[in-house]
Amino acid sequence: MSGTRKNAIKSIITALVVCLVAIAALAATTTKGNEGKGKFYYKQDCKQCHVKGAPGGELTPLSKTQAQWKAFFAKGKHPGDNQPLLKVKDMDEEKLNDIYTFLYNHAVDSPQPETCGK
Amino acid sequence: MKSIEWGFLIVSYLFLGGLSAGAFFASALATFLQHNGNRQLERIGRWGALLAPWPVSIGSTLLIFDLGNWYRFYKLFLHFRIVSPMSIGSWLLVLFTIVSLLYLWSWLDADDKRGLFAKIPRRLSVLQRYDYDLSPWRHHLAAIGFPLSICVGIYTGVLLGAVQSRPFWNTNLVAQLFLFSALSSGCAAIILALSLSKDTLSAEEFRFLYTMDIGLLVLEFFVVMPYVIHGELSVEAVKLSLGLILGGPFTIVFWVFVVGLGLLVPLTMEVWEMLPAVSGRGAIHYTKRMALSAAGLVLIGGFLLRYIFVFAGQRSSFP
Amino acid sequence: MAKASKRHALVIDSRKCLNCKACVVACRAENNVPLEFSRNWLNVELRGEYPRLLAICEPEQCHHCADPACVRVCPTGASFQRADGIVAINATECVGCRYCMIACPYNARFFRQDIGVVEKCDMCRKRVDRGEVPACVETCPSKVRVFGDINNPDSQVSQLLSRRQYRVKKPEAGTSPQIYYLL
Amino acid sequence: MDRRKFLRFTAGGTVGAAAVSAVYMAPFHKEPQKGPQRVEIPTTCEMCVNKCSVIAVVENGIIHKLNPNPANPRSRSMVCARGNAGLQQVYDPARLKRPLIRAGARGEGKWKPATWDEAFDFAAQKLTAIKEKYGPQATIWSSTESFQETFFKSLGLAFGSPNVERHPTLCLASVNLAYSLTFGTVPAFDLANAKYIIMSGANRLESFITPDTMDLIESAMEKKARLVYLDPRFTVTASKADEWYPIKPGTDAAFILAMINVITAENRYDKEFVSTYTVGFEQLAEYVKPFTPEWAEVETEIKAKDIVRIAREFSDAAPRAVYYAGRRSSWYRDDFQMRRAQAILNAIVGSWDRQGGMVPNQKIALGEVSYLPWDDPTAPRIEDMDKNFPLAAKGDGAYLKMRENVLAGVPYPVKGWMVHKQDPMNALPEQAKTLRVIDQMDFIGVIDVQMSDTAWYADAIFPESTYLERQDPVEVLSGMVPVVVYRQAAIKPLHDTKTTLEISQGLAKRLNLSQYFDYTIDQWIDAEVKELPLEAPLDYLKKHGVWVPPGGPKYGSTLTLEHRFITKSGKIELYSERLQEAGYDPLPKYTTPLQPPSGQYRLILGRRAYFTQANTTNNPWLNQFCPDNQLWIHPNSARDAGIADGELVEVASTVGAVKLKAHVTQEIRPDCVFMLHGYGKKSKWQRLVAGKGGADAEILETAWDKVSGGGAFHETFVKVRKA
Repeated sequence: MSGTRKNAIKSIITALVVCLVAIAALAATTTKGNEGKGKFYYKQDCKQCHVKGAPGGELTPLSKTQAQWKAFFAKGKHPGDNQPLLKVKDMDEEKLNDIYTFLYNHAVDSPQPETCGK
Repeated sequence: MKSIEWGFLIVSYLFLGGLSAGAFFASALATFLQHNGNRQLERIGRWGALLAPWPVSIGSTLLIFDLGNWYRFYKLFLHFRIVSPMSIGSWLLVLFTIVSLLYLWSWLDADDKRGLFAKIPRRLSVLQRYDYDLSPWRHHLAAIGFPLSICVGIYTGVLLGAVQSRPFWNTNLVAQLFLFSALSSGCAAIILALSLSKDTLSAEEFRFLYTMDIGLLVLEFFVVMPYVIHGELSVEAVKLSLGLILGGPFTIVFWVFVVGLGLLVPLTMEVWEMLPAVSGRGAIHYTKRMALSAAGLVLIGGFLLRYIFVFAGQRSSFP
Repeated sequence: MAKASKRHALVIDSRKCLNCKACVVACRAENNVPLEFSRNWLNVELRGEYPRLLAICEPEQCHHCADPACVRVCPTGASFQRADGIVAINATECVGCRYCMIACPYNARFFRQDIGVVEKCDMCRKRVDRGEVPACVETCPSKVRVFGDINNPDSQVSQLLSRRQYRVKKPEAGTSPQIYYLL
Repeated sequence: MDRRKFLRFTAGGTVGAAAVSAVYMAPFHKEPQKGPQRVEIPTTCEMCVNKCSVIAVVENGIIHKLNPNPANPRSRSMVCARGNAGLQQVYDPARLKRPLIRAGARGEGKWKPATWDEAFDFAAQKLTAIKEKYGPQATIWSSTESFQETFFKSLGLAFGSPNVERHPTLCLASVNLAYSLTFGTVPAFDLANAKYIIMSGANRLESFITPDTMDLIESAMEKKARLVYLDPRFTVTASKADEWYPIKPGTDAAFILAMINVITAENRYDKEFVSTYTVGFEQLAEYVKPFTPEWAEVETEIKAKDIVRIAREFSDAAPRAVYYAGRRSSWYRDDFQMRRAQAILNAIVGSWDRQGGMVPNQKIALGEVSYLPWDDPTAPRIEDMDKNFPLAAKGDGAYLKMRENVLAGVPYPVKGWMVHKQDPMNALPEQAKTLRVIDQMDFIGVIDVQMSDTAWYADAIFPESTYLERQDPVEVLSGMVPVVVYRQAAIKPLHDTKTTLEISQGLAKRLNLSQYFDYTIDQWIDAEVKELPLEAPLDYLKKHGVWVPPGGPKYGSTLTLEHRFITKSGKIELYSERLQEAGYDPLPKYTTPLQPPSGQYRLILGRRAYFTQANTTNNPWLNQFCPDNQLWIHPNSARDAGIADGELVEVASTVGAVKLKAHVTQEIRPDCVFMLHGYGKKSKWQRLVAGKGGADAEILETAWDKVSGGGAFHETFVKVRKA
């Protein structure tokens, strides 16, 4: 009987994990964040390591395609040191999602047409 | 930006200036012809002298008020520009006016002057001391004024003729035309005056004035004709400008009123009156009415001539 | 002050004129020209029949003649010609007789009732004395007008006149105008 | 009006006195005792959207003249008629001089002068009421392109409205979208070096004086570039062109497709370029087969042999050959298709990123003040871009669809309208509808320098300082040669006016949005310029008015295998999957335009560079060139309609009628009529054009381009009869 319980707990945990992952992934992939805020947080928390010559190397929305940004945030880790993006400064899910939205919407293959003026 | 800048003030001024010149011219001529006590033409000399100063003075005043800044007219006499007809003209006018005034003074006899001075209020009695008698100088003044009068007469034409950008004007004939017209209008003025005076023209006066006026009108006619004919044979611009009086807006005024009523009609009238004197048979057909109308027509013609030249001229230009 | 050796002139390439009126407004501003007048203007002409049409637009202003009739006839010397060829008016000397307007073959002058004097293009002499070019020349988008010293063989105007055919307007008026229209 | 005279009325102090004497003493011509104290201030023009650099010459505190600033390689040493007339905007006695609050009925023209506090409080209270009753989305924020537009937009967004409506859909939305979808960007056209230039109605020598105008006249006249011009009107551009074709209106796409047909059929396209940098050529080649020159001749009324010749000459001249995009492209219901066809034609001959061809714009990165971002609006845009115009620029909105939905009240009611330097009354067709929108508003606030027709119907008016009286954020003019331009005040404000930032902050304070505007104009500018590679950037700009980065035009930066175009495929998209996915035609679709029924004419619009849209027709220095607008009509049409030149005629469409004088001229197709924009104003303060001539806005019918949402202003047929 203990075995069955263990299994049950195991399965529940796996289920939970799966759910969490799914939720995280969902959070990461949905584009309904706040673009404006995303730009703000990006400049606040990401930029100084991600300009020309800085350790992170230059990184702008145009650095990747929408698919690449999607994958990047789904993975949720800095390449190389594998530091989770959520660990950067006072990052949280919402901020991260805003940043993702900003980068995704302005990706190199984003359908944002040019307009006249700012 | 083309506009008519010179209007009736200028027309009148040109006319009046010429009138004075003509009056003086006739008067001076009459004076010269006086010798050894012969006084047959004295009235012409006197009347001419009396008339001469006033039209030109009025004309000059009009001229001043035609200026954009009338109060700056004095600047005209701060400069003398030999190349500017107007500059020469303004000096000429001043000289002529002064001489003609002195000349007039020289014609006043004692009682005329007494009458004048009597009118002066006592306060200004100081003026009495200017009661000089210039009559001895009469001939000299006439001699000085004579060329001046011719200059004034011709100047009014030169003023326009010297403008090369207005083909309608730009020929020496305009100067001559204006001169003859001026002198004849002066002549006509005197005829008018004498005819209106209580005892009308004497035979000598008539002979003198009519000979002169007929001569001038004939000359005038023989300037108008070449002006038109030569113009028609001239360059495009002149031809075009003549269009203004040949089938243009000024045609009727020019041919009917200037050439016709202002020149040929009075000419024939005067010739007709004169005829007996020429043939030496019979008495001259002088009638007051005739003289008045002939003279009047000459004056009107003279005025309209200037009207046409001032207005048509400004309209004409190179195509 | 300009040197005696200088001879300012305008060379105009009307083909490039867009009838955009920049020169007219620039002049109005620079010289405070009242709305009812203009020191420079554009002669516009349309020829032909749809669809075969030809439009001609040609800027004009005072031609700053080498032998200016306006200067000659001026009784007070208010109209004068500078050593560098610019024909201008000294407003304080002008009595407003308008003889110059009558003498100008190009009708380039106008009479200002309000101040009783005659005015016209003076090639922005104040600017020229500062070493600038006239306002109409400077402002032109297609650079229709070229301003310079025709006595200087290296100047752009001399270059143009030596390379291109040109005409002047109403030479028969005998004032030897100094606006050269390239053909 | 004469500035000196102006000062007799307004300015005071010694300056005024000096100037006044200039007038009163004029008859005596006392020359100024000493030369006036003279300063030159480099700044930036705002008479149109072109941002030319000018130098304000200020004498004794009065702006004497605006000279060109040759330091700017874009505007060079050029100031157009408008630029020169800028003075009149400043010294216009009928300017907006203090805040106004409506006293009478809307449009009655009764105003109560107010203090800024009163005006702000009044507006804030109205807007708050609307927000509480209907939500923030119940407000429209109409802005137009200007250096301070960003502050106004921020206010609208911070307020929580999704409906910031910008001008492009009244202007060039279809061009922008077409080129963006093809090249991932909207390029510049290297007219200075082009050898063969084709223009469809882009009247660059008449309607708008820009660097392109200068380059075009230079290449056409001096460098002998060939200019082929298509336009139903004989414009100035037509008069300078080597070939002018009065093409049948709305058939330009047929002409272009036929050119592509010839070029592909005769293998005249740039094979190497096409294979390396583009996708979808095969589909294109297949697609254009039916569009033969003979077919196009019927559509366009341009002879097939001419089309063939032009296509050949064009491809021979490539890459120094361009089909010029043009500026205002709000013409037809399928305008986008024609612009796409142009882009594709230019692409297949390889006129991309090469001298004399199209060249991607260089940009200059500016810094930004970091301000607190606001929450996204909870409601969608009223015109629901995702549904109606999925590919269009979302931030711009789609003006005409917006107006339809506002009138219909779907998906939600709109009760407030804030307008920044826009004049929807004239900018939008079918003025009657705009008036209905105005009627249903609880509040209308307008920021402007003059009493526009829209201001005339407003409840509160916030007078903006003119461009010569204020300091603006710096702007980057991206282009082949990008520059940074700066606008500084030439004089202090003459009247009780404010800048748009001050106005936005004033309103924000009362709307409890101050936290989003906690910066000054100086901080803003400092942040912008600090990234420029200059010692003291701002001092430099104050001194020169413009900064030009070293190194002129660059060609070929995108012609590398690594380069990825900002498109779905990463290449130049002749065939666009993105369009297909969005349910549009992946290749430009041609639709034969409707023709006016007999007795009617197609109303076509155009601009004259004295006038910026409807804005400067009341400027006395410009108005004198065209005191009233007239109806251009061909002599034959005039005969049919029984109209003589100069006669007053009534021009009627299905939505309205206007009266104006007829201008019978050879310069237009017999099936078209034309009138200038910006006349027949309602605003009595627009003295020179109030009720003078006719307002095209009153008779234009509402129509828009399906893809870009841009207005279609050449789709109206009108009846013309003697009035």
